[in-house]
Amino acid sequence: MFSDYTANELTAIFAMQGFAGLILFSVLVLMALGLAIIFGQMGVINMAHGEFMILGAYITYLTSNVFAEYLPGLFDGYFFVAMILAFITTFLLGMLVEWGLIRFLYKRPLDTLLATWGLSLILQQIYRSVFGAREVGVSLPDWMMGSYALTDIIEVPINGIFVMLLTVTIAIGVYWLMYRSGWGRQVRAVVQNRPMASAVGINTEKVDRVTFGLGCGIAGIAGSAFTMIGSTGPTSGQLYIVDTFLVVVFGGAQSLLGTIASAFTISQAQSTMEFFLSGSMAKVLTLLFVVGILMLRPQGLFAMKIRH
Amino acid sequence: MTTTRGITTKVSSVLKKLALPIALSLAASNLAHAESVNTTGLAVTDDTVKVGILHSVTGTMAISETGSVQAEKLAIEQINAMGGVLGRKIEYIQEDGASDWPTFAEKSKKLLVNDKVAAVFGCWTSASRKAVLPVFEQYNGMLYYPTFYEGLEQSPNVIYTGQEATQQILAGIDWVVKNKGAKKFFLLGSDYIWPRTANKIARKHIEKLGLKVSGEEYYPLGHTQFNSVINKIKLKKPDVIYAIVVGGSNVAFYKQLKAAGIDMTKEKPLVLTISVTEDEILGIGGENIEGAYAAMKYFQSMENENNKAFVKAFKERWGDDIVIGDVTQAAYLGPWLWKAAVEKAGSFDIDKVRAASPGIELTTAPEGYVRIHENHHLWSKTRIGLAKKDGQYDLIYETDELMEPNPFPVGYK
Amino acid sequence: MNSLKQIFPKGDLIAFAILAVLLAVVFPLAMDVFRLNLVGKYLTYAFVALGLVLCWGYGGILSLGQGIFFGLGGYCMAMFLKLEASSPENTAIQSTPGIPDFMDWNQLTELPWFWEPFHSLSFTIIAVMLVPTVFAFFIGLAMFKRRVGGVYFAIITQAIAAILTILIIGQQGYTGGVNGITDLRTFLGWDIRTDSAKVILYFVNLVLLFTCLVIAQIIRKNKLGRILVAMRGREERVRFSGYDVANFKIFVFCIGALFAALGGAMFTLQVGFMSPTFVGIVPSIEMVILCAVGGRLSIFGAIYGALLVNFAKTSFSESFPELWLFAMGALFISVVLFFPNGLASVYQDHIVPRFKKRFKKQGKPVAVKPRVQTAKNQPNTTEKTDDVLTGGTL
Amino acid sequence: MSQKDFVLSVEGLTVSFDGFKAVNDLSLYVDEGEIRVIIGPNGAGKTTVLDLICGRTASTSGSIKFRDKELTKMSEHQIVHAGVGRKFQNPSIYEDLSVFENLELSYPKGRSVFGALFFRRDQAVINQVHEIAEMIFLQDMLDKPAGLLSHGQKQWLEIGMLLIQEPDLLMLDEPVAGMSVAERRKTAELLKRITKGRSVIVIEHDMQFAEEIADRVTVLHQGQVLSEGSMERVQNDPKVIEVYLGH
Repeated sequence: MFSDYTANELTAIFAMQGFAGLILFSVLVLMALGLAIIFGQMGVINMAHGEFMILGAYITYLTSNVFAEYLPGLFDGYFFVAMILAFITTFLLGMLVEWGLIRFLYKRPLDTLLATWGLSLILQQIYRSVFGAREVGVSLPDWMMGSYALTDIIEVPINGIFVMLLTVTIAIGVYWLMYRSGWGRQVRAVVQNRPMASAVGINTEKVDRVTFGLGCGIAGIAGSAFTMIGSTGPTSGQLYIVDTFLVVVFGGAQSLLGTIASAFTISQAQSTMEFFLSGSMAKVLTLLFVVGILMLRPQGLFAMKIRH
Repeated sequence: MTTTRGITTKVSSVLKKLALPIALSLAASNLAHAESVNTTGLAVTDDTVKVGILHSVTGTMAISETGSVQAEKLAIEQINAMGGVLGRKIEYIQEDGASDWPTFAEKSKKLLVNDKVAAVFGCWTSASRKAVLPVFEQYNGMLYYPTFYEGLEQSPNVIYTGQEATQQILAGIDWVVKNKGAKKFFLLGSDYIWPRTANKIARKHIEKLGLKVSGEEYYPLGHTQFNSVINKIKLKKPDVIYAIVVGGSNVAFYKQLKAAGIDMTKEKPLVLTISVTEDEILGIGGENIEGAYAAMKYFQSMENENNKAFVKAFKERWGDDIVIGDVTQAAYLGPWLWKAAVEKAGSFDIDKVRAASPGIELTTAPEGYVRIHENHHLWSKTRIGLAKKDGQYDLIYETDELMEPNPFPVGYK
Repeated sequence: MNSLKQIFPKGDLIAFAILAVLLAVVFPLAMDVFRLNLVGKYLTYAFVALGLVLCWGYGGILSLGQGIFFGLGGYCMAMFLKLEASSPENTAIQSTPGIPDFMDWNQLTELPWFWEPFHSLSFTIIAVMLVPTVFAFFIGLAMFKRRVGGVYFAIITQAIAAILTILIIGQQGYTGGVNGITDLRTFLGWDIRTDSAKVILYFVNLVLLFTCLVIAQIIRKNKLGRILVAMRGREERVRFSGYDVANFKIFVFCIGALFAALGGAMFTLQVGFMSPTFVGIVPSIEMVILCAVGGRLSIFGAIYGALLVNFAKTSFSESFPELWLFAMGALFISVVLFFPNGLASVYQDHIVPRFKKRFKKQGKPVAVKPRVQTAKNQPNTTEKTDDVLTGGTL
Repeated sequence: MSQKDFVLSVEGLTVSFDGFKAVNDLSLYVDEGEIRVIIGPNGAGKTTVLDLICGRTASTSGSIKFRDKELTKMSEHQIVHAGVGRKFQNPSIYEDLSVFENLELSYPKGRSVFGALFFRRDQAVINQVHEIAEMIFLQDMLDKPAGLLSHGQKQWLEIGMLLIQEPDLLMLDEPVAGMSVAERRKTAELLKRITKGRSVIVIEHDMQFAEEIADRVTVLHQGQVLSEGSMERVQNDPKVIEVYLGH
C-alpha cells in the first residue's frame, strides 16, 4: 500500500500517525485518571463517570455562552475559566454523591456499579430536561481550532497539543497530590488500612469524600477538554465508559503509573491498527488484545505483589 | 433445610403490586374499544380521528427524533385549525419508542391493536422501522416514515416521506463532478447499514463515471477518534471526502477534521455529506463545518413562500432558536400526505387510503412540490447546500427535475 | 436423603404453585393477547435474571455480559426462522433468491457456510443451547482458572459484549448488521405472528421457564448450591476443603449462559426479530438490575423482578415518557441502598424476625435459614471485599 | 537421610516478594506422626511456610515433598486431595451455612462439579458429621448458622472441618489465638486427641501451649531455620534467646 508515495510523504504520515497516537493517549489518560483514583484507590465502580465528564462539558458550554454574551472581549480565554468551573462543579457534585450514596456501599463494590448506573440514568435525564435532547455545540475560541504546520505536510492540531499539555499537567498534579502531599499520604493510608488510618487520627470519611470528589473533578476537566474533539449531549457520556474502565483495569487498578502505561499501549495499538485496517476492525482487535492480555495477566500491567 | 413458609407471603404482596397496573391497563383498553363506532374498525368517531406518533423521547435516539415529533404535532395542529380531516379533528396518541427496537414494535402494536389509530407517524432509524414493519403488515396499519434511508424496501404499509439513498447520492455526486471537477473520492461512514449501502451506491456511480474511489472506511457508532482516518485522507489526497458519519461521531469527526488543518472552505478536498442536517450542525458547531456541502432535499434557508410560512409557524410553536432539518421537514409532510390521501379516498380505511396514495401531490410542501410514487416513496428534488458559519445551509443548486425514487437500484435487485 | 422433599420444601412448593397459577392462569385470563405477549417478552428476561441469581447471588460471579448469551441464543433461533422466511418463492425479487434479504443487499451470492446447518431445526435447537454454553465455558475457563474474579470479571465480560456488538454490526452481510435479523414469520410453516401462536408460545415459554426454575432449585438445594454459597464468602476455604473452585464457577456460569440463551431464543420467537441491541452493555446491565430488584438470592425474586421492572418501564414510558429514566434510576439506587437483596429481602427482613420473636417467647429452638440470617451480613465481611478488590491476584 | 522416613520434606525453599525474601533457602523435615510446632517472632515467615506447603503461595525455588508427591507443582485442591489440611489463623468457615453444612461440605466426597450435583446426604455422612461435631464440642449446634458461633467455637469448627477431610498432615495456624483460658484447655485436649496417627504442624505464639503439645519445635527467623529440636533445647539456644530478647 505504500508504493504510491514518496519517502517524504511516508515519513510525514508516520509522524502524523504517531502524533495521532499521542493524542489518543492523552485522551485516554485524561478519561481514565479520575476513574483510576475512584476505582483504583477506593474500589468504587463509578458507572456515572461518563456523566460527570459530560457535566464538565455542559459547564463549558454554559461558560462559553456567558462569555459570548457578556464578556465577548475575553472570549479567547474563557476555556480556562470553564475548566476551573467544570472542576469545581463536578468536584462538589462528586462529594455530594459520595455523601448521599457511595459511603454506604464501600463494603459492597459490585453494588456501587448498580447504584452509580442508576445515578447515570438520572443525570442523563437531568441533562435532557435542562439542555434538551439534542447535542449542544460548544463554540471554541479561534486560537484553539486549526493546526500548526511543522512542514509542508506535517500538520499538528492545536487542540491536540492543548489536550496533551493538559494531560501532562493534570497527571503531574495528581501524582504530586497522591504521592508527594500530606493529603495523598492520608489517602494511601486509608486505602491500605482503614481502621489503622482512623486510629492514627485521619478523618477517613473526609478523605473518602474528597478523593471521590477529586476523581469526579478530574472527569469534569476531561469532559470540558473533550468539547474540543467530541460531542456534548445527554448520552454522550456512555461512549466513554467501557474504554475508560478497560484502561484502568488493564493498567492494574491500584497503580496510577499503570493507568498511564496502559493508555499508552492501548492508544498505540489502536492507532497503528486503525491505519492498516478499517476503523471497526481496529477497535475490535484492540479490545480483543486488551481482553486477551487481561486473561493472561489478570492483575493488569502494573500490579503490586501482595504478600499474604 | 427448614421451611420457607414466608415466601408465600412475599408472593402475595408482589401479586397485589402487580394487580393494580394490570387492572388499570385493561380498563383503559376496554374504553378505547367502546368508542370506535364506525365501519373501518379504526378509532374514528363523528368528530375525531385518532393517529399515533411513535418516536424515541428517551434514550440515545431522542436527540434526533425530537424534531420529527415537533413537526408532526405542528402539522396535526395546523390541519385541525383548518377543520381537520373529513370534518374530524385529529387526536394524536404519542408513544415513546425509547430508542429500543422491541419497544417500537410493542408500541406500534399497541397503537394499531389497542388504540386502533388510523395512521402512525414515526420511526427514525432503519432498525426501528424494520422492527415495526411486520406489525404494520400484519395488522394492516399505515406508517409515515420521515428519515432519508438506504432504500431496499418497499412496503404497502409504509409511505416514505424522506429520500431513499439513490435520490440523495446520485445528484450530489453528479454535481461535484460537474461543478467542482472532482475525480477522486474518499468514502467514510459510521458502521451500519445506511452508510454502507449508500457508499456502495456511491462507489458504483463513481466508478461508472470512470472516476476513482481512493478509500472506504467505517467506524463503529459512537466512535470519537478520527485522527487516523484523517491522516489516511491526507495521504490519499482525495478531491471529495464523502462523509456519512452519524450521531455523536459526527461532532468528533468535523471538529477533528478542522483541527487537523483540512480547510473545507478551500476547493480541495471538499466535504460532501448526506448525513448532516441543520439539526446536527447545532451539535457540531457551524464554525467547524463551514464550507462543507450537503446533498439532501430540504434546507431551512429555502426561500419559497411555503417554507417561509412553515419556518415561521414552526418557530412560533416551538421557539425561536430551533432549527429545522431535512428529516423534520419530511416528518411534517406525513400528516399532510395522509390528509390528502384520506380526502381523495373519502375514507379512513387503510386499504382505500393506500389505493389513493400514489399520485397524491403536495404543492404546499416547504420543500416545494412532492408527489407520491407508485413505490410509496416521494418524487422530490435533490438540493445541494453549502454550510455556513451560522449553522444554516445556503442553497446553491437544485435538480431541474424531480428525482425518481428507486429503492431497488440495479445491482441490488 | 436427597429426596424430593429436601429439594422442594413445602414453602418453595407453595411459591412454585403461586407463580404457576399467576403466570399460567391469572395472566392468560386477565390479559388480552397483546399484554400477554408483553408478559411473555418480559419473562424471557426472567431466564437471564434466573441465571444471574445462580451466578451472582449464589456464586458471587457478576457478569455484565449476559446479553452475549441472550443474543447468541436469540441469533441462532433467528437464523433458523430467517432461512425459513427466505424461501426462494418469498425472495424471488432478489438477485439471488433463497438467501436472506440483507445478504442479497450486501451482494452475497450464496449462503455463508455457517448459515447452512440452520436449515435444520434439530441443529438449531442444539446450537441455541450449545453455542452460548460453549462460549461461556471458554470464557470461564480462561478467566476462572486464572482466578479472575469480581470487578475484573465484570469489566472483561462487558468488553466482550462490546466486541461482539461491534462485530455483529460490522459484519452486516452475515448478521443483518444494526437492523438485526427481522421479519421472521413462520416456524416450520406455522405462522408465529398470529394471536393463537402468541398464546401458544407464551405457554411454551412458561414450560421452559419452569424447567429452568426447577433446575435452579435443584442446584440451589443441592450440595452444589451450598458450595456456591460457601465459595462466594470464603473462596479460599473451599479450595482448602479440596474443591477446584474454578470448575464450579465455570459450571454455574455456563448454566447462567444456557438459561440466558433459552431466554434469547424464546425472545426471538415471541418478538419476531433479534438485533445487536440485546447483545451490548446496556441490556446486559439492565438484566443484572432485574435480578437485583427481585433479589439476587431468590430464584422467584428474579422472575417477579423481571416482571415488575418491565411493567414499570412500560407503564412509566406510557404515562410519563420523559420521566421514566428518573424513576428507573431512583429504583436502582433505592434497591441497592435499602434492599440489597431486592424485593425478596423485604419479606426476609420484615417477616422473618417477627416469626423468630414469637418462637423465642415460646422457648422453642430457633431454626432459622442461614441464608436469610446472613444474606445481609454477607457482603460486609471484610475478607470478601479484599478478594474482590484484588481480583485474581490471590 | 532417605526421604522415605519423612511425611514432609521441604528443601531449599525460597519465595521472594518483589525482592524481599520472606522464606529463604529453608529446609524442614517432619516425621510420620510427629507434632511439630513452629515458633518465631512476627514476620519470621511462619505463615508463609504454611502458605507455600498448601499451595496458597507459589514458591520461587525449592522443593516440597509430601510422601512421594512434589507439592510445588500442584494446585490447592490437589494438595488437599493428597492429604494435607490447613487451618487459617483467623477462623475461616462458611458463615452463611449451618454447622452441619460446614462439616458436610468438608466431607471428602462429591468434590467434583457433578459429584456435588449428585451428592447424597446418606447415613455415612450424617454419622461422620455427628461424630466430628461431638469431638469439637458442637454437637448441639449443628443447625445453627456458623456465623452465630463464638470465636472459639469457630476455631473448633474449622478444626472439625479439617478432621472430616481425614488428612495425613494437619497444619494449624495459631489454633488457640483469641481463646479464653477454658477454651484453650479444651483445645489442647482436642489437639492431643486428634493428632494421634497424624503428622501435625502448628504455628504458635504461646510458648506454654507449644510446650504442652510439641514433639519438636522449629524456630524461624527472617525466613530461615534458626534452631530446631525439643522445646527445652530450643529455649536454651543462645541464638533463640538473642532473637527474642536481644537487640
